Amino acid sequence: MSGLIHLLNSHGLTEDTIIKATFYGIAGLTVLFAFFVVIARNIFHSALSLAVVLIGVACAYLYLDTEFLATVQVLVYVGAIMTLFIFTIMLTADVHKKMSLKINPRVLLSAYAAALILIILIKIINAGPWLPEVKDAVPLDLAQLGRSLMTNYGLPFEVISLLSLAALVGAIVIGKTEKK
Amino acid sequence: MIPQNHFLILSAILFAIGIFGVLTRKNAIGILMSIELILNAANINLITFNKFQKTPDGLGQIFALFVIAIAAVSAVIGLALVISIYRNAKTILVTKINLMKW
Amino acid sequence: MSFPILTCIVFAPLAGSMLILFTPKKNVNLIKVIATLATAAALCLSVLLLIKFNYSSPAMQFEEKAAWIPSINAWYHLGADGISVGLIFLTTLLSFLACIGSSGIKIRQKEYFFLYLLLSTGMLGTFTGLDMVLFYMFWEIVLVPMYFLIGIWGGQRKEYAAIKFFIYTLAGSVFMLLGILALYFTSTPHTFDILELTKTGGALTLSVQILIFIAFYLGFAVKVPVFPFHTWLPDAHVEAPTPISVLLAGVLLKMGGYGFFRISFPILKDAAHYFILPFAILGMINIIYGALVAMAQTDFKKMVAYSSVSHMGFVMLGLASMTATGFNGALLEMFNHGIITAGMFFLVGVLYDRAHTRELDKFGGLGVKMPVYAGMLSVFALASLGLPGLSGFISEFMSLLGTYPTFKLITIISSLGLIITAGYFLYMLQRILLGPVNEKWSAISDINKRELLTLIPLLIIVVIIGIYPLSALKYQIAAISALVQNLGGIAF
Amino acid sequence: MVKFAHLIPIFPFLAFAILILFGRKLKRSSAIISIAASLISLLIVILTFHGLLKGQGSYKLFDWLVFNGITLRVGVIVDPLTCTMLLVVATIGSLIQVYSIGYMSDDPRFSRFFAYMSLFMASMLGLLLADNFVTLYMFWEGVGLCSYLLISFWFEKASAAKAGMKAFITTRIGDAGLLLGIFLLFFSTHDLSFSGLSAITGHPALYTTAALLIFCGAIGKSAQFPLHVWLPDAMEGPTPVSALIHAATMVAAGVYLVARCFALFFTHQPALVCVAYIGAITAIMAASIATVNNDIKRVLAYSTISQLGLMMIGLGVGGYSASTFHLVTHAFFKALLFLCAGSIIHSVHTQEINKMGGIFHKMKITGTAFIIASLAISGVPPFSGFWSKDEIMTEILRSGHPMIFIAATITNLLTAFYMFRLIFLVLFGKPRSELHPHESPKTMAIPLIILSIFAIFMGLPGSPLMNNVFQRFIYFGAEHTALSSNPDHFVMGISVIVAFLGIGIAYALYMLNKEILSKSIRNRFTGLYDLVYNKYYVDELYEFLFIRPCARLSKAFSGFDLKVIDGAVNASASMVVFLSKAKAWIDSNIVDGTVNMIARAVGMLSGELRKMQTGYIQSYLLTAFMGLILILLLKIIGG
Repeated sequence: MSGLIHLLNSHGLTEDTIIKATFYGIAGLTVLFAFFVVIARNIFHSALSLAVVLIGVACAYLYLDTEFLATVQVLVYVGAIMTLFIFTIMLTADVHKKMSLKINPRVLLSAYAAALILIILIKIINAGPWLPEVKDAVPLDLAQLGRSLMTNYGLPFEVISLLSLAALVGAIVIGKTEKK
Repeated sequence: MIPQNHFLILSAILFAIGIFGVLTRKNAIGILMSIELILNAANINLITFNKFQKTPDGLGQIFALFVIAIAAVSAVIGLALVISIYRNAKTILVTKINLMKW
Repeated sequence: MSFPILTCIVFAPLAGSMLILFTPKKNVNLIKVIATLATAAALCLSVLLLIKFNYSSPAMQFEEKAAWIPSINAWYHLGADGISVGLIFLTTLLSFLACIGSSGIKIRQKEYFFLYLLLSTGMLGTFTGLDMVLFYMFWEIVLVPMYFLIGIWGGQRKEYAAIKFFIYTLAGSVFMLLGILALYFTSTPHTFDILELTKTGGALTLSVQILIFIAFYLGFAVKVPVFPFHTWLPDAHVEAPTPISVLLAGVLLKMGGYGFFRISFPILKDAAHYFILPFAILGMINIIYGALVAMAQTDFKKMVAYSSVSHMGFVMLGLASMTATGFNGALLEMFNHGIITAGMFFLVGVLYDRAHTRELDKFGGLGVKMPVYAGMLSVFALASLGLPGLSGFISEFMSLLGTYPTFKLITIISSLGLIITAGYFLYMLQRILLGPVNEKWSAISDINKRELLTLIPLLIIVVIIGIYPLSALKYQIAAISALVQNLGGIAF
Repeated sequence: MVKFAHLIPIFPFLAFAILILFGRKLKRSSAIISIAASLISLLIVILTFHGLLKGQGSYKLFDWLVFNGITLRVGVIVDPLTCTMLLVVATIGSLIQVYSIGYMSDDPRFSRFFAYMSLFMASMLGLLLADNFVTLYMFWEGVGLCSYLLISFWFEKASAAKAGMKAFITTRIGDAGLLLGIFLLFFSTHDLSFSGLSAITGHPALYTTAALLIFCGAIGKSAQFPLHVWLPDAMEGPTPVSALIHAATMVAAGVYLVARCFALFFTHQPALVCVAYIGAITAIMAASIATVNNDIKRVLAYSTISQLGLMMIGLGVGGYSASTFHLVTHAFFKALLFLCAGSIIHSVHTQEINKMGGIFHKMKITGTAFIIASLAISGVPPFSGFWSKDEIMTEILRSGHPMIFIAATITNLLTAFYMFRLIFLVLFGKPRSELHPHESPKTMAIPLIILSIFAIFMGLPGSPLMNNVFQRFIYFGAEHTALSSNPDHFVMGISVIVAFLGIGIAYALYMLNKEILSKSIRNRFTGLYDLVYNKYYVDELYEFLFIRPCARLSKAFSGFDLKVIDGAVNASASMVVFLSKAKAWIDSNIVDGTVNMIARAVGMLSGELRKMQTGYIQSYLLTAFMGLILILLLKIIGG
């Protein structure tokens, strides 16, 4: 990584601008592919683009100094959930049928609604006098995270495990084909 | 460094796209995917606040972890449902599934 | 009272209905026997009640009180006094006679008699209940079986009539519930008991009283059918099977009037005084409007239904007079009208069973073919048009006499109503009995034993009260004079 | 012996009950039961009459109605007026029932007829005995009911049914007035008995209206001017019914009522004057119509109305005993007239006098009875009618009402005229159509004979020959001492002249020229005068002065009577029917309409709402989301 940085510095790019550039690039990519998830005519393509978006988000986590979460994201989301999605797509939708996305009034209305939400959120974000940013936030190391997970937040942890067990059993029951 | 607002804007965009996806996708799986998008947008928010604001012992991260877990669970159940619908109704296009309509 | 006579009267029919539930649907006669026995038991007990009732004291007698819902201070409180004893006897008598009359029911007898007995329990409970919650409960109990009885065993438009009846009365009773709650919360020790409320009722300010009075008025007015709310009556009557319309006209209409006597007037004294003019005017409209519309009817049963609207107008008039004579007249009119209209509806039923039509113009000259029926019909028709010597005249005379000093013009117009009533009843008699014999009915059979059995007791009562009215009046004079003193009305 | 007076109405009532319940089986013997019952009550009446002479009076029976403080004790009133009326009603009632055995012999509902007759006797006797307004009103309507039942006795005939209803409703209108009068009286005096009437003092206007209202009841019942339309139609009923009810007893009940409340009327002069004038109008009008009418029973009906008018005049001018005397005599000879008419109709089976003629020599008894009765009613001296009419005329003269005196004289003249017109057209002259009159059976003949004896000698008790014992027996206020002085020869003279003048004119018109056979009287009436004119130049002035205006007047009156009043009654009936139809329409459309309209509105509204449920999940989400946006926007704008 440091070699690469030196290479870039030589071109007059300070480390800071490089990080910024890469972030904006990745953010742009994620947004582009997010669009693609939504408007792709072939469900399979949108699944793949979702994978790309997830990876993009993982990179964003890196920028926010939460490597553990980035790895978890990649492992759980991209690995597990995306494979699930692709399995279901394979099982259900016949991939080759092109799905027409016709512009009917409802689509327009929802687009307008989404845009409106975006504007409102952005307005709130920019307007909001956020609390003073903590510049030198010490990145939380993993051990401390694990310790707090086990101690203060033990209960939610247990609940989550229980929930996923229930989900597991439920999925099997739903998915099971009745014996005729 | 990248200011906090940019991250929030990114999550807002993702969120909006997710909403649009949920509202317009005809395919049930499409909707589930858009839901994943929305959840990720939420996660970004959590993490940005975790980093920029003073959060006691990484609460944001823990919360994000839980969100991912929940997302996984919901995806599992959702997809199981989609499969059973497909088996019965031979289609997963939301517009066709209106058995519950009065 | 050692022997809880009122509870037995009220719950005898209910016991009968439970028994019927256990009897198999097949043997219909057993069902009929049980039903008749249950209503007969109630009748004998009510006769016993009449005998043991000492009519000199205006106080409540045969009181029975037991804790029911202590948390909201609602008691199981039954009682009978001068006002309700006559109506209790009327209910048991009509239930018994209509039970005999309903042996003509062909389909689903088990449900019919179960609902029938439930209905008569509800009616008896309303007249004896002295606790608002109990009163309201019985008031609602009456609604459900009546809805089914009209809805299932009715005529062509039975569903429309049943629904209309149900919604009309329910809407009214909703306002009544508001009134009851209002009374509950304004009374200091938060009580539902009517007797206490009568004592403390006067303390409320006039405006509060007026509001509560209007709430109760809406509930009772629907039942009495006062002018704007009466449109359910003709439909319900026309579609109901004969024995049910006998009960409907004979007893259900009286529950509204009884409500005024028991709740609205004694508890909300100032409001009552405030509203006597609208009462009188509504009474007058009822009489004239009912009589005129009755004249235009071609359907026999609808005509009798509208005549009930007109006769109940006299009850409203009597209530508006605020005098002992007026009140006595109104209460006696309720009793008499119950007896006479029950007879009229039985007679309509007899004709309908034979001719399967109620169109008055289709009949003619039946006097020759059915002499006994002709005699009965003319006596009951004359009784209801108020011929002196029969019971109808006495109560109408007293209501008019009572109202005369306070509302001269209204009484004069209402007594014109007497002429129109005479007009349309005679016109009915002429269309059915007199004139050339309509050959379509040449083979019509006269009234048979069973139908006669249902009519004879009514006839006897009509004649007795007509000739010697004190026999019925003596029960209610003490209670009415107490009510008038309580209201501060004119004593004469 | 007065104590049994209350039993009088009970016996006929028992007979009624027996006949109604077992009528079918009894068949012929039902007549015997009802006649026996009326004879027993006649016996009791005689006993009470005897008791009354010995000075016993009315007495109370039992409490009947209680008005919280005011208990109405029902009782029986026994005084000269009631006893005479009881005697009249009982005797005539029994005789007519004997008569109707023959008359109704071939009627299928023989026992039902006698049942109604005894019910009528019971209520009429009850009416006379009632000592307070409420019981009087009860029997009053009972009598009205019986007249309804008996008029429409042959109810197969639609006209009889209509006439019965008309009678009941018209009398009922009068009764409504009576009822209001009773209210007014009760409201001011808190006492309903008759004895209380004389004690009434104070606010005269109120009591005058009460008196007029009560008189309104009398107008209805005695078929006086405005409410007389029902009596001629009431002739649809069998003739004994007309004789008993519509001639002798029931119609006299109105006069009895006014006499009974005479104390109230006497102290309030305006009411009395009104009674007199209404009586006068009725008398003149009815008499003039009678002269033109061609139906024997309707002529007698109109003559009854005019005689009742005369009685009302008698009461109106204060002649209490005179009018009651005329009431008694009139009851007898009018019943006799009707019975004769009945037996004539029974034998020739038609009521049209133009078709009759020359019946006298075939029906000797009926004929003579008819002549005696006509002489009595026309006021020919020895007969009862003369004395009672003479009394009334003296009273009118004494009370100083010239107009009424002229009206009464004209009425008497017309009465004599139309009665003898009847005699000449029916009994004498040539038979105008092939009819074979035969004398009626004995059961019908004997009552005729008895009644004619009454008609002859009933006048004497009131005449000066027996120094007015009747007037001394029935009097109001101070005993009429003035009466015993010499009878008023002037009045007697006038009434005799008038009677013979009437007979003469009738004789001139109907007996002398033989050709007036085929055409009906009315259109030939004018033609007849040209004929007579040629013979009697002397008549010209007379005819011009009296006959033509009288003919025109009577035609106008009968026209008026038929079109205007009947028209008004029918118009009001159809207006009421129209009104009630409109009301029924309003009722079903407006009041019912609003209810159904609300139901339809709710149904329609829900139809629209239903479209919202498209079934796509996304559209629900979309709407939910739009809601979210809305809230956010509000939050932001709201700041």
